[in-house]
Amino acid sequence: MSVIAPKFKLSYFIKSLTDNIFWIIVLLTLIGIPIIMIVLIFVDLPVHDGELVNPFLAFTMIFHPELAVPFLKSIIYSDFFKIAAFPGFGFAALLAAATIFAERKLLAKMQLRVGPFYCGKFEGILQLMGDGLKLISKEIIIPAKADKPLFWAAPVLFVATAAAFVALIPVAPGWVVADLDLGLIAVFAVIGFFPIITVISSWSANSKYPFIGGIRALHQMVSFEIPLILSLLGVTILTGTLSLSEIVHAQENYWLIVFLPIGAIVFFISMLAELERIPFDLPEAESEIVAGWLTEFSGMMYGLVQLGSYIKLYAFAGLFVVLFLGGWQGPMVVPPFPEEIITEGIQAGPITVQIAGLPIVSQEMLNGTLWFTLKTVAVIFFILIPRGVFPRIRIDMLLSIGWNKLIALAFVNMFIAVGLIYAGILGPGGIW
Amino acid sequence: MANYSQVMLMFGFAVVAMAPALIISRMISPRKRSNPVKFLPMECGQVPSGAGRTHFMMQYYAFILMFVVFDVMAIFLYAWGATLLELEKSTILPIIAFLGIMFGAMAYALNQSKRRDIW
Amino acid sequence: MSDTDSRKQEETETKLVVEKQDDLPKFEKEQSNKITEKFGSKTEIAFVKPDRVRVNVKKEDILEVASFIRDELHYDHAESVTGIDFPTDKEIEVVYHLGSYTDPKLGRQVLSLATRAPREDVPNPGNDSTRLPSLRDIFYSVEFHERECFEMLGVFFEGHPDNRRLLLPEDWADLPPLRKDFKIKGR
Amino acid sequence: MTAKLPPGLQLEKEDDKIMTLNVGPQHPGSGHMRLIIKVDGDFIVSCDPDPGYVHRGEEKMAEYRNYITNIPHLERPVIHDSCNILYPYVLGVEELLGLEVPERAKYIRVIAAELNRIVYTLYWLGIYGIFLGHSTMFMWPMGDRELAIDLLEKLTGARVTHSYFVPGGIRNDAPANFEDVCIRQVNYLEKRLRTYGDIFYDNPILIARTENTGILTREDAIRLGTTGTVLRASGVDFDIRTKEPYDVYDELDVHTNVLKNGDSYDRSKTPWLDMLESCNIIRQALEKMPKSGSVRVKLKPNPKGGDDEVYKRVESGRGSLGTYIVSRSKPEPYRLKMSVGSFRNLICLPYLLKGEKLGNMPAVYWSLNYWPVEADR
Repeated sequence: MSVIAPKFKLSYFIKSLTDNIFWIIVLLTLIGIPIIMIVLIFVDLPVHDGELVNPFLAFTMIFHPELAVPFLKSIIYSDFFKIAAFPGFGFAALLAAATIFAERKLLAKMQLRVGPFYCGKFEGILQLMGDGLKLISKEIIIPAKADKPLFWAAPVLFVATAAAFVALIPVAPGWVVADLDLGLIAVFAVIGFFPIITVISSWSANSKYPFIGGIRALHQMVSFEIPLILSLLGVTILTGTLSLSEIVHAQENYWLIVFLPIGAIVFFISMLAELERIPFDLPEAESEIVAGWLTEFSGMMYGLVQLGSYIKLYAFAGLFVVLFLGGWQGPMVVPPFPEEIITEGIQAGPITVQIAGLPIVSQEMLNGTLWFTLKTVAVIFFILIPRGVFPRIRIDMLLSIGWNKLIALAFVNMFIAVGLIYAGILGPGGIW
Repeated sequence: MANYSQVMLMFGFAVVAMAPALIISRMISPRKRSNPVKFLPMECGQVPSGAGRTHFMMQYYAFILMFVVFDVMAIFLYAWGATLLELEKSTILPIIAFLGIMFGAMAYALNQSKRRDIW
Repeated sequence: MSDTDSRKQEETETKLVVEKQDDLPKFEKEQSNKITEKFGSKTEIAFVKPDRVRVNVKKEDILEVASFIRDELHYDHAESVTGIDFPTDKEIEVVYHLGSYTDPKLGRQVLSLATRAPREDVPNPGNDSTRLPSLRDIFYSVEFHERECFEMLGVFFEGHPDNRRLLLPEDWADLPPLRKDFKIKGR
Repeated sequence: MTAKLPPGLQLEKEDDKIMTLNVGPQHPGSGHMRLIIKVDGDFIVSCDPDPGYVHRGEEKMAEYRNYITNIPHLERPVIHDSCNILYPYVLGVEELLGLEVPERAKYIRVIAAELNRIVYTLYWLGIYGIFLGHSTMFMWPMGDRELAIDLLEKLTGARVTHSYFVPGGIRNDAPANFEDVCIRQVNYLEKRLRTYGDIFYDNPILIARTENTGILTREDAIRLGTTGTVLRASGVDFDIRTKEPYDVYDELDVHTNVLKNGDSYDRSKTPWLDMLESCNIIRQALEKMPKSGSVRVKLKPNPKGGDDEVYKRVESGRGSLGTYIVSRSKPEPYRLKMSVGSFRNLICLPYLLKGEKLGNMPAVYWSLNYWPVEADR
């Protein structure tokens, strides 16, 4: 008889266990298998050995290692996998979650405290999961006078726009969700959606503090978009292209930050402002306007906005890496795939299996991903640090920085780029 | 063109992936409609007075108007910048003239934006 | 406090007026002498102690005396405004503690300027005879103190521009709480 | 007071351009009070402070308790500064009862009061940091406060609500190794305090944000009767510890920090300088303190004052703190009035905020060294 469960009886416990197992089996059979069927039927199924893989074939393949590898490969190279997992949403969400945890620990170390500590055995590593559980089980309160559809939609749209931004970032050669000719312009187009979502959510909340926060966010994003756009003009001039993948290819020998340090600084500052991070967190300035445009969000809606903003942070850091730090370029550190596995096979106990189609992903891809992730993490680190060092700035200071100083610097950067081209240092005849 | 649709697919995927979070939250979270005060907008513990969204003029509205002009200008510069390598060197001159005009306009607008009473 | 007790105290308090001239601190004595020279019998020096002087005045004369204190004696701000309820006298006393920042000689000094307003048994703050002229035009710093005094004791300050509640809730409908007939529950 | 509004701001006409914001009481930037702020766009056109959410009627309660039992509840308005808020009361009661305090007790009182000033000011500084969005400046003072709190715990036995000063001395003597521990902790604390200058007071964004905002001129500071750090930041050299020394402050070398601009930056810097000065005073007091001796005179049970009144004031973390006791030959005070620094400084808030930007509101408001609970009493 414990305090926690005073009516505990072993027989009831075993009964409940068996009950649960029964229901799990029933539900899996009735719901799970049809879902698997539907997925297998509607998802683009690969053609294997001149034969379309139907669901039944796919089932057999999953449990057949020699057939499973090509099948796996076809899944990994499918669009859906790109969107949902690797260069797309899953990867971004994973990095975003890691960023949240790293930020809390990093700030704690800067501020002479321990940070998350109790949840999880090691350094509170499960804190994020705990927070997620808390947020999802909290009540969502929507103000009575709010425009409900818009208010519900705003957090989802925020995450979705951030995800659309992620879609444009190339992680490794060929590994990008949408490899556009006008990638840079598309980036600006996607960034332009964020103020709209902010204003929508703040307008629909029908409350004073979100309203002021939304207007502040509008001013801030609008005034920092011009320096952001202009600071990247130098990159376009030097590389002569707007495609992000080609910009990375152009940086094979020299990273662009070598030639355009001013542009990189301007872009970094504008990035901080677009991300609403301290010192530019005016739209959420909690001591002035409670929580700005997030005031009325509660429970999971707030959680989604946070997730979205950290995905956005990853996307911006990735963009910085792609544009200025050479993207996936870096010395080859990943060892080549051992040939003998393909030629001789794997010795697993009594069985030797020769698997065709290995390696699943190429060496360049692994290497590129490794370097891209390392550089992105470094940039994220630099984005996180100002939060422990700077106070918040005021909106008129922000506007005057954006319009007077950063735009001027962006033009300086542009003329540096033009000068480099015209002097013949870079470009067709230069060291490029 | 398929590439552009992938951006939209990604957008749609995020919507489809994140909406369940809200739905599950709605399902498992408590919902008590006990108190009408609970659903009032945030007013720091007071009963709200006045409309939540009003005619509210930030004094920095001039910057937003400038944005409308300069955003277009910036994109125009991209059209020039992306093809700079193929253009004659003398094409920089009209661009500089263009920038000069824009800078003059911008300086005037910035100067005017310091006047708070124009709005 | 019983009636006889407090009446006796009132008598003793008015008799506090200076008797032993020699022991008194010199500087403070000069200050009080200046006031008595100027106003004579209108004012009454209740006591002169080291660094502390207390002047009692009638409520009709308080503006005049206060301006004199500000202009001639260079006291420039009010440290506190205290209302004291004397139910047995049917009076409420208001004491202004004045200090000075500008005159270095007055750094130690606190001058108490006291006056009394009539008290009504059934108070109706703001509308009854419990009124005093406000010193806000003379000592700007009394603004919030007088507001507090108004809500806590029901003394209406005439000429105060902002006679609203400050600390008490807007719907307070009981007696002014610092009056003696407002009892704490259980005491 | 002519707080000039920028041209184009509408003050008289209450049209729909003016939005009324209730800042507080449930607002991360207000404390336990309410500011009714009217904004026209980004500018504040009027501000009406509305304290009283934590009014507990200390003055009324004091009329029902005798001079000794008043001690624990009178320190409640500012528990972080509980020694200083009791100080004038204890001094006043001593004068009423005619008590002579032993020399050692006086020194220990000064040490406790200065430590308490540090504890309070660090708390204030942490809040000022987080109001400006500087989260490191919130965490550091909160952590370093523990040093001073530990010292006070060693001295008084309680971490926050000490009830340490009693009429006639202090409640108990300092423990044997107190002096060594104290000097070590205070030296370390001073070293830490100096690092705040690097991260906070020299921070360019902080300077740009707080300089020339909410300027309180010297004349206005005097006219409005402000006190403490607000007054000294406006260039008035007034500190009760030097002007009207109580206990043993006249034997110590107390330096008054006076800054001249009177803007938010100076108002936020003065408490920090005061903390450094407090470390200095503690070291001096530890040196001059008699090493042994009694710390308390015996009181009669239920002591009565005569028909008298006293007004005593001390310099607390928030400025002059006066206690006015009217005694009528009873064991209880007939009337007790606390004139607290927060309440006196509150009066400048409407003038300072008028015409300021909304973003400056927390910076100006908290630079007044305002403690809502103390102002309400």
